[in-house]
Amino acid sequence: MTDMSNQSAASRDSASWFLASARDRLAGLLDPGSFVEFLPPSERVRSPHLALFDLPAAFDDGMVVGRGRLDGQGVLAAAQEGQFMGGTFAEVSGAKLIGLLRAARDNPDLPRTVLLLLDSGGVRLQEANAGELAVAEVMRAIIEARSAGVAVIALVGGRAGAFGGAGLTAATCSRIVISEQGRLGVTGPEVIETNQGVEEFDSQDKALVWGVTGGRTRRLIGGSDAYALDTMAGFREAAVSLLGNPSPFDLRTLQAEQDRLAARQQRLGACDSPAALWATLGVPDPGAARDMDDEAFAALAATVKGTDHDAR
Amino acid sequence: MTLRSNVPSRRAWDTGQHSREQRLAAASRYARGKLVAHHDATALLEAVLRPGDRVCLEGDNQKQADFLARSLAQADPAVVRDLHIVQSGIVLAEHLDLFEAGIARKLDFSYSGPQGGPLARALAERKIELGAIHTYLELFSRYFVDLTPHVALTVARCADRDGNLYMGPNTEDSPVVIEATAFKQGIVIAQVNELVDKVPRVDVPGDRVDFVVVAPEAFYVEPLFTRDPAQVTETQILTAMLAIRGIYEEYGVRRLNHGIGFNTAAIELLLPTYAERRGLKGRIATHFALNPHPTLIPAIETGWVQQIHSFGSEVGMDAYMRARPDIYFTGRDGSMASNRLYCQAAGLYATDLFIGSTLQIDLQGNSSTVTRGRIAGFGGAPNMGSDPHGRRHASDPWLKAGREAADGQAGLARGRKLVVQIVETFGDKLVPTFVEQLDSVQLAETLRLDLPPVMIYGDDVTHIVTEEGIANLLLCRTADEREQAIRGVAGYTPVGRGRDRRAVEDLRARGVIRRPEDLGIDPLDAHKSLLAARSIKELMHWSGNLYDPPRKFRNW
Amino acid sequence: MTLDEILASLLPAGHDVLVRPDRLILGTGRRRDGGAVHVIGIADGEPLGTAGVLPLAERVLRVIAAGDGAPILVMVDTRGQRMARRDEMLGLNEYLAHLAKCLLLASRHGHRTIGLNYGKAAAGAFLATALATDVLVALPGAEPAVMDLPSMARVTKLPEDRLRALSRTTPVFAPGLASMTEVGAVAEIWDPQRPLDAQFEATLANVPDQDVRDALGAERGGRRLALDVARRVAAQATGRLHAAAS
Amino acid sequence: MVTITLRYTTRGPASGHAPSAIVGVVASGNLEVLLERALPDTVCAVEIATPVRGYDEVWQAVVADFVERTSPGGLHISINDGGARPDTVALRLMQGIRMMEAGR
Repeated sequence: MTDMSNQSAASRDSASWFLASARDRLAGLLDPGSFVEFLPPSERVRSPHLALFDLPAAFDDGMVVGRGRLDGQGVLAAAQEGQFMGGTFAEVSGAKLIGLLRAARDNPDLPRTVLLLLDSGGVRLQEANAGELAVAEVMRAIIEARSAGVAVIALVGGRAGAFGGAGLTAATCSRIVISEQGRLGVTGPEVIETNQGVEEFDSQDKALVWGVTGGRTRRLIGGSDAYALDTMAGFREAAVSLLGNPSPFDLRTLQAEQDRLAARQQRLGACDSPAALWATLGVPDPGAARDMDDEAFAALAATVKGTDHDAR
Repeated sequence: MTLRSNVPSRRAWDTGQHSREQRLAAASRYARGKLVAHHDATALLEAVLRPGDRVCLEGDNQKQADFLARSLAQADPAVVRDLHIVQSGIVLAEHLDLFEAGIARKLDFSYSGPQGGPLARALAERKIELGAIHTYLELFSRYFVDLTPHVALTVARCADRDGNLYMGPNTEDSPVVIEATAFKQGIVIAQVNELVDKVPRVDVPGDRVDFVVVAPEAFYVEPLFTRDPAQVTETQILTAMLAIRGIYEEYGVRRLNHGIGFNTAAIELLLPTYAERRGLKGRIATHFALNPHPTLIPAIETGWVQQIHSFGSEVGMDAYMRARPDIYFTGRDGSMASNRLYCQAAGLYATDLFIGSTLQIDLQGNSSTVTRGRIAGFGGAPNMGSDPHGRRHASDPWLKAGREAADGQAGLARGRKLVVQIVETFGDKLVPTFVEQLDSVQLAETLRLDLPPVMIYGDDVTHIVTEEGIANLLLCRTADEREQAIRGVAGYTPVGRGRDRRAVEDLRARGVIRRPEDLGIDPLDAHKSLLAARSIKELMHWSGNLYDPPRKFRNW
Repeated sequence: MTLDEILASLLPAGHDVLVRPDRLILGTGRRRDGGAVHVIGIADGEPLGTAGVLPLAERVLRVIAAGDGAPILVMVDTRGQRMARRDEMLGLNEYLAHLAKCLLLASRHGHRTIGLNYGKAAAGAFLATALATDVLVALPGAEPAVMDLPSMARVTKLPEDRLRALSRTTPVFAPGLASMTEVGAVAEIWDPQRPLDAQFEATLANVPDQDVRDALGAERGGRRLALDVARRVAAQATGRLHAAAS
Repeated sequence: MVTITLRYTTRGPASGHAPSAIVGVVASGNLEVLLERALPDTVCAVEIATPVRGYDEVWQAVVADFVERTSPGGLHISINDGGARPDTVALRLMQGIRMMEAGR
């Protein structure tokens, strides 16, 4: 939200990822001063559709794309601004990401890592068709890039989470980093409540919302590959740990994913609550595990079988 | 006719006692000892209530006798009618249903919070005959003068068979309500979560309780004082910095009360950071009359706070308070003990500063939380936020404020309580906080109220803090100066833009108005990283996981 | 057209495609030249949840493993992903993405993939199935949509009439087949009056080897910016690379 | 949407050397401010796009105070507003100036 250049490196490192803006996250994640933006705000590539709805446009359409360095290594990066229109996929925001992924796919000289800082409720309704299609194009571009040897790493920990198309996009990536605050899913709790009733999902019950979609549950079921502290340094460390040697996108990987998703369905399909699910996974005291600090949880997650896999 | 002395009057002196006996007799078929089954609750109420009775249906700021409220709302309006409700909080929809159904007719209350909108509508439709909107202390006082309840419906965590009640941290209004009712031959009925052999602590002795109903569900408590640090804005942080630097530090305020808004939550979260860096620990904010605000946990844990007495409790704070008896008042059983009457009196007489937010401030400094179509009531803020003329003990901040107000005039030395309004110049949806006339004036006319509901009268207000700066009204010498001082911190609201720029600059030169830069504060430093905790979970971790936040705040 | 009619017209040489009790479509058919066509899909508007994904994805993986190179037809009539707390808790996003990835992998293994939208198609289930194919075709009467107008009115807090008026001129957001075609999602609409097998063969003969949907959208005028924006980003990405290298 | 364009003559150029900066986010109650060093040294132009009608005078007052305080000569300032309060607008403008001073 604000310029972080005035702050010391230490306070920048410890700033909350959850509360930060897309630009703050890029600044905090990447090596200082290394980020170069493509189609920056000064080019004013905005959505032409929002004005029809009397909504303000943003100079970047809520998608910041560019290149920089992470731990000295070149990376391409895209960050969604969850506060602008819920970080949604739309014609322009989607196309910016697609352009970045296709560039990575087509140019072996470009960095072989793409970081996706997801923070999105899914498709922008005011541009629903363009947005939905953009997600389909993004998913295909991710697969094409992965097939060309590019590692695509999703980072989830923003206020909008990663729902709808963003949830599918995350799971199309080579690797997923998530923090406790991060939420990952398809249909948002409010929509489930509206359509299926409050008995099915009470969206006001945040403990339930996070139990169902939040970072800790995702990490425990193997829905993410790394667990980050909710700080710039935390996400940086987690992303660095995933750099290099991505698993290939091939039949073996997908067969392994099929096996792991089938096993999950079999083992956890009957669980009715997050606590039951955690208990089935072997977490001795789900309530305590939910409330423990991040370091303790990361250690606990390491003891749960199936959280680490090469099947995505 | 001549008055003859020394002849005993022949009138009956115990009609109240008779009435009570009749009511108890009518109710006896539903009771085994003091116990009444929950499915007989409505019948019990129909048996003990008489048309026109004054009834207190707690109805507090936080805890609610919700089962008894539902039971009363189901009563037959032909039997139970025209009740006069005398309770502090109109919080549940059922409270208003009573008037809709004709079960109740007249109302005297303090606070309406969530029912502020429906209450205003009911008043406009003349469905409620309004006595007055009180402060807590006023209403409690009138329980002993002219609004003594005939029947009190109270709520406790548990009871024993003798009717001894344990309320735990949520004692709140109950002792005063019950004492007024029981000692004037009224009937006291308690809903409890469970029946036990021995209560952990006797908050209300059983001989003041006539009936006990074990409710089918635990009573409702509103988590009214939980503020998520993640929601605190940079502007609120700025106003908090101004208040700490320009008022707490300036006057050396140690004994105080905070309102429930985000601005004061920001102050609480800045004590261990911003205020610590200014070396103020031990010199400010040590003793509070305050509910157990979760946002104060970091300041408590870092040794800032020495003692807190509370009006009520807060959901999830039980275990934490139990573990910090040096800070909170606790019973022999270890659980925290609150009391709204005592704490209101403490906040009125024993603190040097009240600071709180409001929705509207006019050119005289009068403030109100009434906005178009909503009557939120007062609660306790007008008690905290007033200069008690009955105060007779001195303290440095009180004397300093008094000196500023006296302007070197000869006369008896006298102090002033610091009464601070901390606001942002605009509220939600660009609604200006500063106005030429309070909405409550219009509302009072529409509803034909005897007087417009004013939260804090301008002559009690000593300072107004906004993101534009601090206006010290103690230093204003004329009505015109006062108006310009208020305009001078009213930002870009129409009131603010209507300032006399020259006059405002003069006031600033005299220190009546102080801008952030006058206090060495750069607004760009007002950053969220200054908050000692930035989420509810961090508050929980500060507490060593003793604080157990309500589910609706657990975003993890 | 009913599903049976579609299948009869599409695979006149014979097929064993069945709709299972869970409304999943699975089977194989014969093309005119005797070659196989693998068919998967969802029928009767059934929502797609974690349980539904697994058999479909498994079938696609088996087809890839068998290596016959035969095309895969993905037939969809689904009102969207299953909206349930349990499916979300299990990580429905991974399941849906997995199915999409299986289809995209099949393409890379030389199986031409054709999506056929013959009923409803919405949201995450759409992305997991028909939108993950090489070419998406539709039959008249298909109802692809992200969200219907009444729901959209609720979420955007705009009057439904206003949205309806806007939908006439703004294909980027208007629900329906015409809009989805204009933005480039649907490559073509088959003619139900003519035999579908011939149209299927024609579609198979023209499967593009890359994603052309943004180009289609630009050409048809329903999505004027996407292609250009993507190209500009790519150009700056590579341009700056060269500048940095020099 | 309404557009408001304001133009000022300033005492001198804005300090610093950053060619451009962006601060804030378009969100409810918030705004983004794009500052570009693109005009003659004593000219400042501010262009505002906002969905909130009827606040022209407030915008003029906020921006005039800002220009008076900071002398942002040479800057072309573009604002996408999400219904921000004036104090938020003033804060973002000041943040933008600081970024223009700090940047390369």
